[in-house]
Amino acid sequence: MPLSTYIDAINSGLREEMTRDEKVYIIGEDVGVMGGAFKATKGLIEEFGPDRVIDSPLAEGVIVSSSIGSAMAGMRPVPEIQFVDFVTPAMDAITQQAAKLRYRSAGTQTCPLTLRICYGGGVGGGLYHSQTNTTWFAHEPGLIVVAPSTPYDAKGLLKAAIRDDNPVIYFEHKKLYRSVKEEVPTEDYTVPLGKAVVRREGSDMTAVSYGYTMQLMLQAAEKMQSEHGISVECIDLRTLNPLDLDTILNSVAKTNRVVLVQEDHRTLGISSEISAVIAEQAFECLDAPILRVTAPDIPAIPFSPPLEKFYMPTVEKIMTAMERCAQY
Amino acid sequence: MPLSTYIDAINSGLREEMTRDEKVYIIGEDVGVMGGAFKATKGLIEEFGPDRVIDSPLAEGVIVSSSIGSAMAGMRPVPEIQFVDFVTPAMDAITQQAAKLRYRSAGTQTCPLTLRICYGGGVGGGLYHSQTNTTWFAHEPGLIVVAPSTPYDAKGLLKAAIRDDNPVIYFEHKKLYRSVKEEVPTEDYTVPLGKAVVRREGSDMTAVSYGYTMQLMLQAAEKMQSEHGISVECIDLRTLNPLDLDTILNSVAKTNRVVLVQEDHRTLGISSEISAVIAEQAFECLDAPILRVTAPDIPAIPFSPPLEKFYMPTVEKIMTAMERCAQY
Amino acid sequence: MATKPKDRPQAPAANAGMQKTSNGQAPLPEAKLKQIYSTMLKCRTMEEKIRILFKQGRFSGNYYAAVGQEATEVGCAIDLRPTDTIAPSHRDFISNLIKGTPLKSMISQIYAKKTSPDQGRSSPAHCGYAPLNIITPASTIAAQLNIGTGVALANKMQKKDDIVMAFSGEGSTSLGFWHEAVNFAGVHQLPIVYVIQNNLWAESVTVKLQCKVDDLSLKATGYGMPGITVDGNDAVAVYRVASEAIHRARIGGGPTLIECKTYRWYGHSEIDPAKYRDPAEVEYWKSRDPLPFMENYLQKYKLWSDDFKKQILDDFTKELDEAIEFAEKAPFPEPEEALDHVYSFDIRDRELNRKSWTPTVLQK
Amino acid sequence: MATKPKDRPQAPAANAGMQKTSNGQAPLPEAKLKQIYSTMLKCRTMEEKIRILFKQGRFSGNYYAAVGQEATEVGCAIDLRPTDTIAPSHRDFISNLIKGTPLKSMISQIYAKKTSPDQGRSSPAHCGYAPLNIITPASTIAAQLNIGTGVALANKMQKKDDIVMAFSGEGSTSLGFWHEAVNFAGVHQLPIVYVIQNNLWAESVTVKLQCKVDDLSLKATGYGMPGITVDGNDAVAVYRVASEAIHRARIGGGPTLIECKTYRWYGHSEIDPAKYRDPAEVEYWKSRDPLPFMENYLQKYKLWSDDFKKQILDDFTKELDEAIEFAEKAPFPEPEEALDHVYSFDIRDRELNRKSWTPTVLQK
Ligand SMILES: Cc1ncc(C[n+]2csc(CCOP(=O)(O)OP(=O)(O)O)c2C)c(N)n1
Ligand SMILES: Cc1ncc(C[n+]2csc(CCOP(=O)(O)OP(=O)(O)O)c2C)c(N)n1
Ligand SMILES: [Mg+2]
Ligand SMILES: [Mg+2]
Repeated sequence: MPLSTYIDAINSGLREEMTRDEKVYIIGEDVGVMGGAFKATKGLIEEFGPDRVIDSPLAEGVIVSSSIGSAMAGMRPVPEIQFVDFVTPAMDAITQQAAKLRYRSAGTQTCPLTLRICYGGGVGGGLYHSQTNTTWFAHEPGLIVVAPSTPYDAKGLLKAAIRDDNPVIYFEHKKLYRSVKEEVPTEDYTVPLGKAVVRREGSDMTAVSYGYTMQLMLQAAEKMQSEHGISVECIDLRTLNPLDLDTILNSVAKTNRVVLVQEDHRTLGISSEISAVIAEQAFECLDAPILRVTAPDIPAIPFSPPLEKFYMPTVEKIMTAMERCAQY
Repeated sequence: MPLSTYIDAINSGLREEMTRDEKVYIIGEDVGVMGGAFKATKGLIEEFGPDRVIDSPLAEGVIVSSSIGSAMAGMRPVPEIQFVDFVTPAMDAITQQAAKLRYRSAGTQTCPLTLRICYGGGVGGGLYHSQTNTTWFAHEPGLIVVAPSTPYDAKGLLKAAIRDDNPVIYFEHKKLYRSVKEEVPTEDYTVPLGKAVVRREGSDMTAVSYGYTMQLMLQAAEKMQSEHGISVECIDLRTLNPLDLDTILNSVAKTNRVVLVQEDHRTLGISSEISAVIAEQAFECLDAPILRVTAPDIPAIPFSPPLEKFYMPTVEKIMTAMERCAQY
Repeated sequence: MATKPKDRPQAPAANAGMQKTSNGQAPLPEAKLKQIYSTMLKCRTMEEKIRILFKQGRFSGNYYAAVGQEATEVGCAIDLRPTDTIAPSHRDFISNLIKGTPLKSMISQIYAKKTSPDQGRSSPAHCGYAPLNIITPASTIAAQLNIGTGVALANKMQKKDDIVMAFSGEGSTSLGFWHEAVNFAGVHQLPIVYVIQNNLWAESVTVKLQCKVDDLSLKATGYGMPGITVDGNDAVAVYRVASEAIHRARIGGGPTLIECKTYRWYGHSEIDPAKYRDPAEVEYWKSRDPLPFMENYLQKYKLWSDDFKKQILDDFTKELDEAIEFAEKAPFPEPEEALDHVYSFDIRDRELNRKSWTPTVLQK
Repeated sequence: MATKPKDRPQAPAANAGMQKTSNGQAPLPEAKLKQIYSTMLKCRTMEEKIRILFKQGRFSGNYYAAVGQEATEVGCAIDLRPTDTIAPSHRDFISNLIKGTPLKSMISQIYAKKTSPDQGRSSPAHCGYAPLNIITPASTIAAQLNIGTGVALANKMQKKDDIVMAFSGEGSTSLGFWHEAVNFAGVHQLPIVYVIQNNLWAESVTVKLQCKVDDLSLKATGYGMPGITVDGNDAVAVYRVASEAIHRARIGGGPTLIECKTYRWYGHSEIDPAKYRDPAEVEYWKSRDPLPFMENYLQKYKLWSDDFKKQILDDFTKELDEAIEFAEKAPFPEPEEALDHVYSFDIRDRELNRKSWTPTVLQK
C-alpha cells in the first residue's frame, strides 16, 4: 500500500466518492480554481467541472444552508468551511437546521451532507486561524461529528460520512495535513462513524484524545513505556458525537486511571464530557483523579510564537500528567 | 421589602441603571413600543424615548455587533435577543468579537455590554422557543455568563453586569418570569458576578444547578429532608463562566456526594464541566459516582405536551437521582 | 473620474415583461379565477376557525394568522406543481392548503397530534409536508428561504424544471441569512421565486425601522435579478406577476424578487393585541380586503353567484369540521417518541438517551 | 395592479451632489495633492519592504498587501480626524500609516513583538491602534465593519461629529453580517462611510461568482443610501467622492456606500502565487498604477519635481529602517502573557488558568 499524507487521503477520498456517485458535489470558498486554501480539493474542478466543484460567494451561511436544501432534494453535498474560526455565519444552518431537520419533520425530510471544516493550531495561524470549536457541534444531538487523526481514518471516515444519511461535521486538523504519513489502501474502504479505536493497548492507564493531540498522546505513551515502564492504553475518539462510550468505559474498567488530552481550551472541551461519563458510570473503577491536559482558558491562540507555544499541549505536558496519574 | 416577580426585577433593574447612567441604552426586536415579547422592557420607551430604547431591525447579528462598537466608543448597551433559539445570527459577534476584543487588542479596546437572552423550556414553546444553548457561551473565555434563578439575583446580577467592564451574557429563564416572587430591595444593590451561592445548607450531598431547575432542585432537597431525612446542600451557580469552583469544591469536600441538575440536554451541558472539575480536583472526597440529571440528548424540546413533559427535568426525576446517590 | 453606476441590469427587462402579461389586457381563464377565489375563501375560513379554536383553548401553543394576506399566498402558490417546493415561514400555514396537504394532517398539526406530518414536534403553525415538497419550517426567520435556495440549486443540478417558491416577511429581509441566500441565487441563476410579504409590521416593528426604502423589491437591484412590487391584495395581479416569475424560473431564466404589499389583519400571533398599530391603519387595510376585491372581479366577468360562494363554504366547512374532529380524537405522541428521529439509526437513540437521566451504573 | 418600484430614492441626489465637486472643475489645494501623493508613496514603499522582509523569512505568519490599491486607501482616509474611527480589514494595514499610527508600533505588529499595539496577539497584517481609533481587526470578514457601525451609532448618540470609515473587499459584500450592518446604518442614518474596495478577487474567487451585478454600489439602492462607483486608482477622484461622503456623514446626512474599482497586484497573501488570474489582467492593472497616475496629475499642475519624490523616499526609508531595527530588537512577549487580558480582572486569569494543565489536587 502506498504512503499517503492526511491531506492526500482527503483529496483521494473526495475524488473516489465523486466518481462513485454523481450526486456528490463540493462547495466552498476557493475550493475550485485554487483547489482549496490547503489544496484539499486540488485537481477536482479540472476533473469534475465547475458544476460539481463550486467556488461559492464569501458566505458561510449559504454554503451550508444551500447544501441542506440540496441534500433534502437528493444531492450529496460536501460543503467546506475554510477555517472553523469562520464557521459562525453558518451556525444557524448547522445547529438549527441541519441538526434538527430530521427531528422536526419526524424523519420525513433529511439532509445527508458532509461539512468539512479545517481546524486547529500549532501552525502559527494566530487568533483567527487556529481555533478548535468542536464543542459547539459535539453538543448538538442530530449531528455526527468526526475528527480523524490519521490519513487512513481521514479517508475512511470521509467516505463513510458522505455515504451516511445524517449530517456529518468532519473536522480536519491543519497541522496533520502534511505532518503524518501512513499506508492508505487504494481499494474502496470506509471507517465506521461512531466508533472510537484503541490505538495502543496498555494496562496502567487510559488516555483519550482525538485529532492532532492524539498523535502527541501516542508519542507520550511510547515514552512512558520506554522511560518509565508505564503502559498507557491510547484511545482515539474519532467520532466526537455521539461518543463511543463503550470503548472508553471498557478501557477504564481495565486500567483504572485516566488522562484526557485535548487541544481545545479547558472549560467544556470534549474531555469534560468524557470525564463526566466516567465519573458517573465507571466511578467504581477509578483509582485516581481523572486528569485533563488542555490548553488554558483563553479566547484563542495568540499569534506571537512564544504565546502559541505556551498554549499548545505538548508531549512533555502530557507526560507530566501521565506521570502524576501513575504516581497517585 | 415589596415582593417582586423575576421579570419585574429585570424591568426595574433596567430602569434604575438607565436612570443612573445615561450611557445605558437598550436595543432589540420589539423592546420598544411593545415593551418586549415578555414585557421585560415595558414602559421604558415611554420613559427614556426611542433613542435609548431602540426597536431594531430583525437582525440579531447587528443587534450585538452594533452594541460592541458602541460599547467600545463609550456607551453601555444592553442588547436583547428575544429567544436564545435565534441567537445564531449573532454567534460571530458574541464569540469572535465580544469575547475576543479585549484579548486581541491587549486590553486597549473593550466592550462592556450586557446581552440579555431569554431561554428555557417548560412553557409549551416547542423546538424553537425553548432552547438553552448556554454551553456555547460558557465555553468561551472572555465572556461572563450569568443565569439568575431568583428575582433578587435577577435584578442584582443585571445591575452588576451593566456596570461591569466585561461583556456579560445574561440568561433569563422564561419559565421563571412570573412563577416565583421574592422580596427585592428598592434601594440600589448588586449581586457579584462570578460567585455561586449556597441556597440551602446540607451535609449528605451537594446538588448544583442554575436557572429554572435550581428551583426544582431546591424543592427536591426539601422533600429529601422531609421524606427521607437526607440533607442536601444546594448550590446555585448564578455565573456559568467563569465558574466559581471554590464554592463547589468546598461543598463537595463536606458532603462527599454530588448530584448535578440541568435543563439542557446531557452531552456537554454545564454539568459536564462541573463533574470534570470535581473528578479532577476533589476525587479524594467522593464517596459515590457524580450523577447528572439532565434532559435527554435530543435536538430540542418538541412541542406536543407529552413530549415536552418527557424532556423536562422534574422534582421527581431529581429526587430519584438524589435517592440513588444517597443509597450508593 | 467618478462614474454613475450603470442602471439596474435586469429589472427593467422584467418590468417590461410584466407589462405584457400583467396589466389586465387578457383576462385569466374562468376556471383559474374561480379557483383563486375559492382557495382564498377556504384559507380565510380555515384560519378564522383556527383562531376561534385557539380562543376556546382547544389547542395549546400559538397561531400566526395570514388573514388579510390570502391574495398574496394564493396568487403565488396556486399554480405550483406537486414537485415544486414551497419554503414557508411561520405565517404561511395556509400554503399547505393551497398546495394540497390533506386537511386532516394540517389540523393535526394545530393540535400537535401523532397524526400531524411531524408527529407533534413543531409548534402549531409550523407545518411542512414532505410528499408535496413543503419544507417543514423552523421558527428561525429566513431559514426555509435558505434551505429552499438549496433545493433550487439541486433542481438546477439535476436539470429538473421544478421551481421553488420561498416566502418571507419584510422583517426577514434585514437578516444576514436572507441576503446570503438571495445573492447566491442571483449568482447561480437558480429557479426560485422570492416573495416578500410586506405586511408593514414585523411583530411590533414598523417597516420604517426595518429598512430605509419603501419598495423592498428595490433590493433586487443589488442582486442582479428582476424585482417587482405588486399590490398583494389583488390576487389577479399577484397571480400574473408570480406566473411570469415562475415561468422564468422554470425555463432557466433565474430568480425573481417579488414584493407583495399587504397587511396582517390581526396581531403578530393570537396572543398579541397589536396595540402598537393605529386603528385607522387597520381599518384602511380591512377596507382593502382581498376577498371582496376578488368577488368584484368575478362579478365584473359575470362569474359570480351567491350560490357559488355558498357551495364552496358548505363543502369546505364540512371537510374542515371532519378534520377538526379527526384531529381532536387523534392520539398525542407517546412520551418516549421524543427520542425518535434524532439520527437515522433509531434504536440507538433510545439506548443512548435512557442513560441521560438514569445512570446505568446504578440501574443494576 | 402591478407597479414598477419607485426609483432609488437617495442615490440620484448623491450622484447629483457628486457632479458638483468631483468632476475636476476646482482643483484640490496644492498641499493636499502633495500630501496624497507622498502618503501613497510611503504606503507603497512600506508594503514592498514588508514583502521583502517576509521573503527573507524575517517575520513569521503572512501578509496581505494592498499594493495597487493605495489611491483608494489614501483618498478615503487621508482627511480623517484622530477622533474619527477606521474599521480596517486584513488588507488595510496601510490605513494605520495614513491615520498616523507610529511606524515602530506598526512594524512591531509585523514582527509580533511585545511593542506592537496588541503585544503580539494578532497576526502581522492585523493592526489596530486605540489612541487613533483604529479598530483592532479580527480576521472575520466584515466584522470590523459591523463594529464600526456600532461606533457610528455611539457617535450619533453622543452627538459627536466624528465619523467612521469602514473598509471591506467586494467579497465581503456577500456575507450576511455585511448586509445587517449596512441596512442598520441606513435605517438609523449613521455617520459612516462604507468603502468597498472591489479588487476583482476574493482570494481566488472572481467577483463574477461573488455577485451578479457589475457595480457594487448598486447595492446602496436596497439600503436607501447614496451609492457611487469610482475609479479606485484615481486618488483625486476617490478623495473627492470620499470627502463628500465624509462631509455628509459629519453633518448628519447619513451613510454612503462607495465602490472603488481597483486591483490587488499580488496574491491574496504572500504565500499565494495567484495562478488563477490571467497575466494580461494583471498587466493591464499594473499599467493603471495609481502612483504614476498621481505623478502625472501633479505634473499637470506643476507641482512635481524628481527631488520632491526623492526627498519623501529618503526621509521615509530612514524612518522605516529605524522602525524595522526597533522591531527586530524588541522583545517577544513572555509566554505567560498569553493569560493576560482575557477579562478586566487580570490576576484571576492566571490563577484560573494555571489549573488548566496542572491539576491543583496534585500540586501539593
Ligand atoms: C432569527 C429570528 N429572530 C427573531 C425571531 C422572532 N420573530 C418571529 S416572527 C418575527 C417577525 C417577523 O416579521 P416578518 O418577517 O415581517 O414576518 P410577519 O410576521 O410579518 O409575517 C420575529 C421577530 C425569529 N423567529 N427568528
Ligand atoms: C467570514 C470569513 N470567511 C472566510 C474568510 C477567509 N478569507 C480571508 S480574506 C478572504 C477573501 C476576502 O475577499 P475580499 O473581501 O474581496 O477582500 P480582499 O482580500 O480582496 O481585499 C477570505 C475568503 C474570512 N477571513 N472570514
Ligand atoms: Mg411583516
Ligand atoms: Mg477582493
